[in-house]
Amino acid sequence: EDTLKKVKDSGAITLGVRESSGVLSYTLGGAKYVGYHVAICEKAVEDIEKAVGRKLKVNYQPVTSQNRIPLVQNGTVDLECGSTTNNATRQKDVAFANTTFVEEVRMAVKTSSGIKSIADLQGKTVATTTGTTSVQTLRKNKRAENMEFKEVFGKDHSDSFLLVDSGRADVFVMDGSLLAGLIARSKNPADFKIVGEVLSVEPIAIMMRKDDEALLKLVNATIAGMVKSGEINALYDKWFMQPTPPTGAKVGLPMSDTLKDTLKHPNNKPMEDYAKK
Amino acid sequence: MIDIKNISKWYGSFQVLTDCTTNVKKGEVVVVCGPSGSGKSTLIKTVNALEPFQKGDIVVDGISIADPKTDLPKLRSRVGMVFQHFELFPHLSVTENLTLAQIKVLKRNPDEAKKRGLKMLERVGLIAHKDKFPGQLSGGQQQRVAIARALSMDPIVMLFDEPTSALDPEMVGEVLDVMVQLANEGMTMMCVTHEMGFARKVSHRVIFMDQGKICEDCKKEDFFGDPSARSPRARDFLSKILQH
Amino acid sequence: MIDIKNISKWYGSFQVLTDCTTNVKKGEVVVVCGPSGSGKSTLIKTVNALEPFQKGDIVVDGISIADPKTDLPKLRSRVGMVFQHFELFPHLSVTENLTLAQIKVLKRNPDEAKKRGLKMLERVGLIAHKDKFPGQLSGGQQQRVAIARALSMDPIVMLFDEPTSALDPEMVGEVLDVMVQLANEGMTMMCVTHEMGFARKVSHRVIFMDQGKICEDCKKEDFFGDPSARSPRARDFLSKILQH
Amino acid sequence: MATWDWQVFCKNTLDGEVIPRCFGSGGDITYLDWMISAWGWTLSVALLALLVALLVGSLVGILRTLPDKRLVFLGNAWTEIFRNVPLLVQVFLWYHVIPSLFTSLRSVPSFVLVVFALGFFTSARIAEQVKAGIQSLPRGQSYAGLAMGLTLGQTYRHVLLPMAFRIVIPPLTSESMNIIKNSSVAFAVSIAELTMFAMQAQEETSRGVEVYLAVTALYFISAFAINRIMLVVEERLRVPGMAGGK
Amino acid sequence: MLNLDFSFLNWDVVSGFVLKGLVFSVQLTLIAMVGGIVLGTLLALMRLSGKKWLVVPAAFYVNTLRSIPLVMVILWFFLLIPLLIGRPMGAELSAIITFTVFEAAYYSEIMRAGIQSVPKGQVYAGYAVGMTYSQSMQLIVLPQAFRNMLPVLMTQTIILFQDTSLVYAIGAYDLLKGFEVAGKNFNRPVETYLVAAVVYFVICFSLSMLVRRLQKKIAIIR
Ligand SMILES: Nc1ncnc2c1ncn2[C@@H]1O[C@H](COP(=O)(O)OP(=O)(O)OP(=O)(O)O)[C@@H](O)[C@H]1O
Ligand SMILES: Nc1ncnc2c1ncn2[C@@H]1O[C@H](COP(=O)(O)OP(=O)(O)OP(=O)(O)O)[C@@H](O)[C@H]1O
Ligand SMILES: [Mg+2]
Ligand SMILES: [Mg+2]
Repeated sequence: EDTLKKVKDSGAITLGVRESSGVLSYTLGGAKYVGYHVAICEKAVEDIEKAVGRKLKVNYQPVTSQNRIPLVQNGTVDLECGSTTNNATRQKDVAFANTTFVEEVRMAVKTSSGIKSIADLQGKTVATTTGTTSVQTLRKNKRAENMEFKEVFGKDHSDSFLLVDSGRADVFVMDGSLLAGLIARSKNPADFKIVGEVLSVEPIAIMMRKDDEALLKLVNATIAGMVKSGEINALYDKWFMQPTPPTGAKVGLPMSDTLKDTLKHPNNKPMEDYAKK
Repeated sequence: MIDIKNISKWYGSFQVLTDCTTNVKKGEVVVVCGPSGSGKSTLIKTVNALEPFQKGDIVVDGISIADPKTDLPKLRSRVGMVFQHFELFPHLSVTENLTLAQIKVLKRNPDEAKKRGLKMLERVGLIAHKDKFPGQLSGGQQQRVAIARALSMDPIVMLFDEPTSALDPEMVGEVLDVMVQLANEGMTMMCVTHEMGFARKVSHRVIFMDQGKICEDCKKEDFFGDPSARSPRARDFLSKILQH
Repeated sequence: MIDIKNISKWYGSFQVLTDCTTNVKKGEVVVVCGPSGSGKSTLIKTVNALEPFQKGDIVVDGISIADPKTDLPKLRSRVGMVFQHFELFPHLSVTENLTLAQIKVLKRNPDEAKKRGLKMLERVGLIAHKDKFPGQLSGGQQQRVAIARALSMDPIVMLFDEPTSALDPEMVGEVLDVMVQLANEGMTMMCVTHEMGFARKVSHRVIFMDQGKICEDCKKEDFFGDPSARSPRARDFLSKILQH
Repeated sequence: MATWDWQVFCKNTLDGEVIPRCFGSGGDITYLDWMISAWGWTLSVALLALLVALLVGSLVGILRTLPDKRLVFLGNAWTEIFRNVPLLVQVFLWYHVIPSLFTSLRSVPSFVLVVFALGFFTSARIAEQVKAGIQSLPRGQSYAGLAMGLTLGQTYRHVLLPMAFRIVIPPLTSESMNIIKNSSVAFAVSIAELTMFAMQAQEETSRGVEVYLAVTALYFISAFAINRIMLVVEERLRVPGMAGGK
Repeated sequence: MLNLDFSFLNWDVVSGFVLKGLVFSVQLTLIAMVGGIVLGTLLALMRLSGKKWLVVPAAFYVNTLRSIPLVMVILWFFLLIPLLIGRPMGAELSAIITFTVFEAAYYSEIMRAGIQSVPKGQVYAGYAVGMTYSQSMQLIVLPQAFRNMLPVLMTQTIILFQDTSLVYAIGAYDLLKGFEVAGKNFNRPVETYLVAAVVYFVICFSLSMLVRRLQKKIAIIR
């Protein structure tokens, strides 16, 4: 699979983006897609243009958790710039660039609830979103901690958040950045907070077709360049610390130590390797 | 037995019956005829309150239909009615058709109802078909079952709305035979029909309707007597219907 | 004109027509009668190949229907047919009903077709209704339009399948009048009908069918003459149909 | 598609290890176990909702044929409201919006909620068919019932409805098959039915094709079974002497 | 209790998020309706042809598609068409093809009932004046079947319009998705769903009113 050649011949490249993946990748309406990961991909596209020696038309293809892998495999999407967790099973089907973000799965609770950690969950109702790895994480933790709590599954993240907001659930277990984004945009951000230990750590990376060494190398080089120039820190600051469109809400999630470490030592290790640490 | 007093009826702004007055005495056979759309069916349906009317009153066996306190289902159960398209209940066997209302309305016990029903079925000559369904019978047979169904309720009067006009010509006879027999036994009957032979043979009076009005209401002998004594509309109608 | 030779037809294992043979000469009017289900409609539909048959042959104006090379649509366009339920096209106006087949089948140009159609409509006395839809006409009027539709194709023969049996009695006359007029003008006609008055007045021959067989096929005079010369079935049928 | 990997169904949902007999034991469950229980949820939601839909739909359908104008209006309003808003939106409103207006509804289990939401949605369509079925009967039938002295209620019960229901069995079959398929909205309110299983299992195992194929097959089997059952019902209820089929 | 805040729903948001979805939903509905009715009519004619080699495939097609949830069909087409034609296809195009093919199965059942509702005598009458099979179908039977079935066809189209929301499965962007995305990105799901319910109701209800009006106009006078 030679994506560079394909891109050169067609004069266009397709980025897979998400409608609503926190500040990693989301839409402003119309055909406008923005976010931390989208920005990194756009940077990579600039480098690809240099490599193939022509201007490229950039298409944005919204993807969902269900279709992103098939879309990458069948060639609809060249670079997936959503919020895909790099794990071992997926590595059998697709390739991942070096990790550019590290999700820490945590819990969002109502400030008034008094819940501080996993240990407080006995007898509570825990919400998470269908079709995410958090469901599995939760299942494993439940088994490990030998606890009894009720699980409810939202159709999507805003549904799950609504479950907590309306009192149907006590906590929402999900990727920290998504939780932070949801809280920031809610009507009363002060009513919610993110608490508890990190339930699992998930490396998030740009996804592309397998066995395309040239493209993988190019994208990794782009990332390395951004780390080196400090551009990546600026990007992080822009999306996670400053007001973001469309509402101007501030996510307010400082860079985690794991991410700092990962950027310092670029790698595309799957999630399983993080868990072992 | 039936006293129709100045009935008027409208569908929206369209007047279907205009000030109709007539009566049927006990034991009398009255034939109603007239062109299509003249209101014959509507008139006969008002007699057992299947069609409401806006003005006038009908008194059946001493009970006023217009009176809101009248128990209409009970009144209807005492008036037998036979329809142009038979209207047997297709999902019920012949026997069930005959017993349903006896059991549900007259509260007869099923055995009694069945006995009565089968007796009537025998009378119309169809006892052999008691376990069939209506769809398995010919039109003439269905209409005879319908008559038996009405009779099994022991009606004090029978209403017929063109009972033979949906039948194949060769089946008309078998139904008319049953009706003639009924008339001869002294049943009070009001029949909408175009069968002038039947009217000639058994009726006592003939009513001719046109455009919602009763134009003629006279003895059979007069109706079929001197044509010049009839209204032009009735003459025209009779000539058309007897022409071929 | 029409030569029916030993036709047999089955629906599955049920034989509807058994070895039927007869003919209709140019200018002849033949009436077909018989009890319901005897195969009259089936027989008349085989004549313009609306019903296929398994044995025998029919030759219409020298063309064999059984011959697989025969252009059936073309043959049918030369044979007019009138149905019991009129079968006007309800979504088309009267004029469109009259012109559709002329334009699509005979490839006449629309003006010519309209002229011809309206002429026929005038003939059946309905020119005033040319822009109405079938649903806005009475049954008798619809049937007359249906006759005009068939005539506007300039047929060499007309087939009628119980043209009056779905009509209110007062409308039967107007349709029969048109048919009588046609017969008097010398049109070749084959009519399934129970109107014995019509048969008496204009037919040349009467065919009586029972259970898929042609039981009687004789001159009108003979058919309505001495009853004792008729088969018992025909006698029985005639008595039933003429009884009331 | 790369290669098939049907072993995914034998994997433990906790650690992803393949369990030899494909069925988990001692609290461990495999994806196969999970899928079978999901199928059970799908069928429970669908069948209960069908029950609700048939009851409510028949009632509303009957209302719409009654002489009383107010009842007809009520029936029409019900039908229009429930059939003109997408099911998913209705489910969301039942789950999230209505309980915040009527707090007592908050304790209603989501299973019950989705059964009613799906039932009401389908009832609008069934009402439409029941109404059409009743109206397709000749007017003479109700006249005949009334003329024999049956009350309006008895006429419906013994004369009109038995025939009307026979007439509407074919469209009801379609609706019953639809309800199986539409039951997939239950995932939106946290019912672990087939669609939720499919979304979750493909996320966890990355074997989307196998998972979706299996789930599609189960939906197909369920809908097909309903179809067969309804055909048997239709056959059983067929009235001798009436035209078959339609 | 319900603390609603519709302030975020300004014209920019509507035009940015919702309008695009509306356009696609309408586009998809119209194309799938026309294509589905045409294809469905062909399938219905096949099933009624009485020729086994036409009946069996048509019946198989219709019964299979009617037994599978639309969302699964959407997914399968999206995954399988690229394998068949050897190149990827956009979600929108894939959705349009899928809906046309899928709805054809439903429209075909409606048209089949419609064709059967035309009395057999009408076909005979067509033949009797010399029309061929295709002429009598085109000029006599189908126009009547179509008019008789118009209300049911339109009800199915309203269902189709609502079902366009299932294209979420392949990432296409329809009306409901427009509302959902706006709801998510402003974290106002309750408000957006309420507005969505109203918008859908208004569209579908006016559509059914329109159909009733239209029906009166073109219904066959009986
Ligand atoms: N439900 C209705 N709404 C409006 N008009 C009606 C209704 N039922 C009957 N009519 C009209 O009332 C008039 C009388 O109808 P009715 O059925 O009583 O006539 P009829 O004399 O029995 O005719 P036929 O011989 O055709 O049975 C007709 O003009 C008919 O069109
Ligand atoms: N499509 C069919 N399949 C099976 N049997 C049929 C079919 N059409 C007609 N028949 C049978 O063929 C026989 C002859 O029918 P046909 O319609 O020709 O009778 P008919 O003499 O015209 O009767 P009627 O006076 O009732 O019109 C009847 O017994 C009928 O039941
Ligand atoms: Mg009448
Ligand atoms: Mg016949």
